[in-house]
Amino acid sequence: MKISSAFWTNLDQVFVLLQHWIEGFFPQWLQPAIGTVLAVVAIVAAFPGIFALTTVLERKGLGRIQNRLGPNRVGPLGILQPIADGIKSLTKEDIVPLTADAAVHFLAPVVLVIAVFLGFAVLPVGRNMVLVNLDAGLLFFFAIGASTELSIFMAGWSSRNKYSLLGAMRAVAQMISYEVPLLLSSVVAVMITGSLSTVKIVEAQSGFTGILPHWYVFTPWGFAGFVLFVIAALAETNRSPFDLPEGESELVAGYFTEYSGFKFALFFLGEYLAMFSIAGFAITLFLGGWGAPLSILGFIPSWAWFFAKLLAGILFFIWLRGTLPRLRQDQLMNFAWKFMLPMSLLNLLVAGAWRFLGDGWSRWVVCSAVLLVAYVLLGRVLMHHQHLGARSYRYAE
Amino acid sequence: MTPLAAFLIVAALVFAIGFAISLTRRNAILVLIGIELMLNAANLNLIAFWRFGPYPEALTGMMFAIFSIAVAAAEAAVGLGLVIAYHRQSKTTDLDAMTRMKG
Amino acid sequence: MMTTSASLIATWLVQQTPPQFASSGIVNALWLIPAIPMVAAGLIALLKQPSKKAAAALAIGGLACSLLFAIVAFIHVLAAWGSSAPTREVVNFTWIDLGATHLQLGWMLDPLAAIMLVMVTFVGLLIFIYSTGYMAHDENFTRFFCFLSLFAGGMLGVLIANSLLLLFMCWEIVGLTSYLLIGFWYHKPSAAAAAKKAFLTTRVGDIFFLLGIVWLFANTGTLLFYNNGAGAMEPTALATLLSQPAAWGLTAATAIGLLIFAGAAGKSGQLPLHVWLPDAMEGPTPVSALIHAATMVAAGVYLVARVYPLMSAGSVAGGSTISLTVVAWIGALTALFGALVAVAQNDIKRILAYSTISQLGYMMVGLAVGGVAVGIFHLITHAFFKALLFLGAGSVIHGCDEEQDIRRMGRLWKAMPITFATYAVGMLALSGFPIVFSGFWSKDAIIGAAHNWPVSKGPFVLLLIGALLTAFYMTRQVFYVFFGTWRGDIHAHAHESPRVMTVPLAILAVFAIGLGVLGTPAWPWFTSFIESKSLTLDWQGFSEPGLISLMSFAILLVAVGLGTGWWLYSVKPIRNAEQEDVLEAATPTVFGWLARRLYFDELYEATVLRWYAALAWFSDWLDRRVWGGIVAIVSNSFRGLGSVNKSVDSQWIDGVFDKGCDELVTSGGVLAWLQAGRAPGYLRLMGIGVLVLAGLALALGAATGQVRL
Amino acid sequence: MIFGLSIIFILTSILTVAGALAAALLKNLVHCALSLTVTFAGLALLYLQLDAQFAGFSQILVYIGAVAILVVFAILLTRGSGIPEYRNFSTSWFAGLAIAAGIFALLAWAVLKSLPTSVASAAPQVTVQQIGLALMSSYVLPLEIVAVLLTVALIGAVIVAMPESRDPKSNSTQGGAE
Repeated sequence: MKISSAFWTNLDQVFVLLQHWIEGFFPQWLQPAIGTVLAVVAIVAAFPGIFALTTVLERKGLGRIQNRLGPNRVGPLGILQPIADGIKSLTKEDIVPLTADAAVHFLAPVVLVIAVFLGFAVLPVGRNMVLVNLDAGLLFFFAIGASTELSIFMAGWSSRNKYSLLGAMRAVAQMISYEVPLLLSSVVAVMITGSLSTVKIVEAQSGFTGILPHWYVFTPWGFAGFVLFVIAALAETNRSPFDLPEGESELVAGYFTEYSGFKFALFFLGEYLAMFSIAGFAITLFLGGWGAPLSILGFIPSWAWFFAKLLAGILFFIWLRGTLPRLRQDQLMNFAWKFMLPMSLLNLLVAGAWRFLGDGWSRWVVCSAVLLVAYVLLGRVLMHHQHLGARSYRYAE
Repeated sequence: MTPLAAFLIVAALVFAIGFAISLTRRNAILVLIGIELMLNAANLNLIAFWRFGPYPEALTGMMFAIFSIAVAAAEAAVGLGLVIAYHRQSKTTDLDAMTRMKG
Repeated sequence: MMTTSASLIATWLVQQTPPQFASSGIVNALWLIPAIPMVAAGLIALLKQPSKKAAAALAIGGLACSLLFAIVAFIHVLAAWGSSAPTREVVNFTWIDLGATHLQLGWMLDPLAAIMLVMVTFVGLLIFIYSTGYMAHDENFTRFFCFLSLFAGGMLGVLIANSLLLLFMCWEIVGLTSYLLIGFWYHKPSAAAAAKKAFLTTRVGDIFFLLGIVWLFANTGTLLFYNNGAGAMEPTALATLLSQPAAWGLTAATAIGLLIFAGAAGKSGQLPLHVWLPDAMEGPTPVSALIHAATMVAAGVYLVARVYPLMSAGSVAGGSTISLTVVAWIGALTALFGALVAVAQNDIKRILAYSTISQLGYMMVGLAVGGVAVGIFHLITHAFFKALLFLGAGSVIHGCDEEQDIRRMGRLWKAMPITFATYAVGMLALSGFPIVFSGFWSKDAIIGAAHNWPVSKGPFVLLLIGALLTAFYMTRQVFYVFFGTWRGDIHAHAHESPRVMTVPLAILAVFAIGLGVLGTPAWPWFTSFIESKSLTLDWQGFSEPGLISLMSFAILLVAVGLGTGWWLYSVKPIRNAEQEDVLEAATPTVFGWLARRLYFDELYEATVLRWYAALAWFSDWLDRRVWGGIVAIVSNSFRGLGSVNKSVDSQWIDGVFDKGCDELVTSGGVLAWLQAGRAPGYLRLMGIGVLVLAGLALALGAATGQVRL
Repeated sequence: MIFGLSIIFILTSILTVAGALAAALLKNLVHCALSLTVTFAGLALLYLQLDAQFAGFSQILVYIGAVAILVVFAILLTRGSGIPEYRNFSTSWFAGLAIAAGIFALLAWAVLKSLPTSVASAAPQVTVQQIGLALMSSYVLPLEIVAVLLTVALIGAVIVAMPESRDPKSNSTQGGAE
């Protein structure tokens, strides 16, 4: 038992140990830099790998949902499809429209990918496995996330194409609108933890009651926050059903209509990486990060849990994409400002109440009741006044 | 460690550029951009003085900068709203052409 | 966390210096008197537009509470007077701590404030009640009462202020609300213009006032009037001010006094700054009554009364000071001017407006030559009978379907008996009809004091002529309005106003008669009260040398005025509206001048505005030639040389007048161009200012060692 | 280290100033706005060098995430994408430039003369928690005021930028406004 415990601990820390081992080859003063470089290399290698996996998963998954096969020609069951895609995009001609603003057109995907990669810097993917443990980690993530909007605008504007511009404007409006509930719904976790550090937030959820974990999602406010966060995350990453900015049927892929070849691939990569990072943060904030879901499963390495959860999240996103229809622009905006925002504000209050109501069972009843009543009332009022239904063409005069 | 004076010089440079933008450009939005630059330069000064001051634990300079950032956001929102409203009325953002005091 | 912030706010509040409270309860609660109407105004502002009843109830209820408090305060002062306790009590507190020094605010209760409080709240209350009838059909009823209430609050704040700064703040509230009220019907361009004119003209005075305040603070370090020997109106500070020379051989006391008087002149419509007051008639009539009778114009007079110690500082026994002399002369000229112009007006409210200007002149003279009590007594009596006249005029206008031209009225005594009766009382009081009416006693006190003034007999003579004219123009107005034949629209039927309007008239009429008792020479209750002296009934008061003969002479003048009016306007009744005025027929030129208000507005247009245009031209020149860049200067100077040659030629050939007209047009255009709000120009000037000031601060600071460079 | 300045500092300040200069000189308004974000980012990096993490991230979140986007939106809404139809610089640009240069000269002179060498104390350990506590205790009043200000600004900006309603009813009640 003792031996096996040491084995599991080592397995849990295998990447950390590996990093220290490699660092050992270098002089003392160079070691911190080398450690950082190694971690960066790991991130830059791992997540695009998942990206490759996801593309094939998504295509096959969507295929199954739509009752067809999906890619099945390259490699066994088509799993080598991403390699073929990669080679294709690298060898395709890179077309820049004649009237386009060449510099900005080039910079847009680069800025996007850089910004998205930066977001992973504060994501704890396992015990002791975070690139920088920033005191203001969550703030850093949101700050970086906010700057991706700019790259989307750059792409749409520089293409000199009305569909691109329209798509970019839609995307920016949507991202700004949903950033508010995204931020507010994540604040509850910060409030209860008392820290903006992602590592501390995960550690705060690492305890167990019996065999059940202390994940925030198992509290009323945590559940509401998680649902709000996931909805906002879908919108933030322009995933279906919030994929208006790129809606193929109306905008011909929106802001990256005019991109081809490698730049298009970069955009594609950036989009998916953004999805991973935001899913990773949903896991970190509400699903216990790298923590095991049951205390008896605690022996499995933390990073394995994290990536398992991440994979589950990605599959969930794919499932949603395959089943939900696309929203209309006014519904999208109304939903953000009239439903998401009030609910997340209320959730803040509920989290505060939770904190001050003490340990008894009463807080469970009070918090759940408040959220449930608010949800029902708000939904009824909005449906009754058709804020989520009727069309109004205010901005299309 | 970089000395305080270096930060102050950078701030002064940004401030002067912001001021030059507000004075020389004709587009109202660019003038607002200039004002934002000036505010930012002031923030840099605040933080630099906070860091180099005798009592950084008191957080005063940093708090000033944070509040100033918040106020700048409000200023930008209102300012740009005004420019858009003006543009809707008279179809120009040229400050030299904005010669009517009332809408 | 909530508790932390709450406790922090509490700590912050406690850290503020608590007021030095006075001993008696009513003095401590005095701030409620202005605060209640202000709160009422705030509440009314939150009401919805149709809730007229609630608005009126709030406004009237609020002012009634203030009246109650004012009466309690008045009784408190009366009691103190009787028991020889100090009649002046102050409550001061620190508003802003400036480190080395601090700005203090405070309020005070003394006989002057007490009597003014009662007068303002009482007259104001009657006007409020009257307004509910007058404005009943206005769709902005609630807005009106909101402004009215705020106005009353500001005015009451002026009255209780023990600090020049607090007084100035409330003074500005009064200014703002008067702007809002005069321009209440802002959809009428004339009303909007009148409001702007009132605001800007009084602002001219206020600038001087503010300068005076700053100067006073710089020299004495306090803005409190009274503060146990450390206030600005107390001997120590006055001695400091007297010892400090200002320019042109004036002492600081004189200069500050004159600056403050400029502010008062703006508010009270004294001669150079009177132009806004007649135009202010564009507001609803209750507003005219409130502004012209009880409050705003009285504020100026009250201010002079408040700073009277400063104005009179340094006078030798029986003599006068420079500032008081200025006040007396300006007041006397204003009195005569207003009376003259009133003779030739045809708008019922304009006549009253000029009459107000004239009477304010009397008050100023009274203050200057006879002391606080004389001027304020006239202020009080005038407040009642002028409010009565204005409300009566409002009733007439209301009854004649918004007709204001007295030539289109006539024979109204039959249709509007109550209005006529009360109006007649007001008119006789204003004219100074002997013995019974209050106006006689208060005006006679002023004339008597002017007669005894050692400096000059000029004001005395001017006031006598004014008195004659006053009686005359009021007779003219009454005969035009109430007698003769009906000259308005044949189909219109003049009708008496509702009870809610006539009852206030009746109450005011009673006071217009009764108040005179308080200020007879035999029983000078008012003077004694204001000056906190003992009072006895002494018929010997009439036997002062010259008093009876002077009174008789004044009565004679009034009789002449009334008689002339009767002879000119009643013996030969006016038949129709187009008929020429008798005086106009006799001396068209003089009448024309008077009707055009002695061309004051035109004079300002020709002087002040032209000067402004020249300034604008100069700024424009600076902007184009100096800031426009060196290249422009060089090229333009060569071109300019040529054009100067050419323009000199063409000027001589084309004639100077043509050129002058063109210049006027261009300078007007330039003025418009300069005022167009081009932000970059302003910003550039600001930048230069920053540069110069910062450079100066650094350079001077380095030179004096205050800045370590 | 060059002249006692760290290389990172030199690079970030060059980035900052270059961004600002580009914003001042470029013709295309969107390019100006984009180079402005470079300046904002550079300033955030400078804050990080001054151990002000929280301020730096706030700077990115607010300025790049919100203000820059707002500016870009405003440019597009005012049909300003591309080059404006009027000349870029006002007629008296010379004066403006001179004033700005004068201000810089003044500031630089004062700075260089008064603070030749001042060295920072050890980096203060400022956690976000401390900032939060300070905001909720000593700075609670400013915080509340800023909250009110932001709300007012938000509503105000919306109202200002909203097209006036063509509802005939509202016209009759404010008929005299012109």
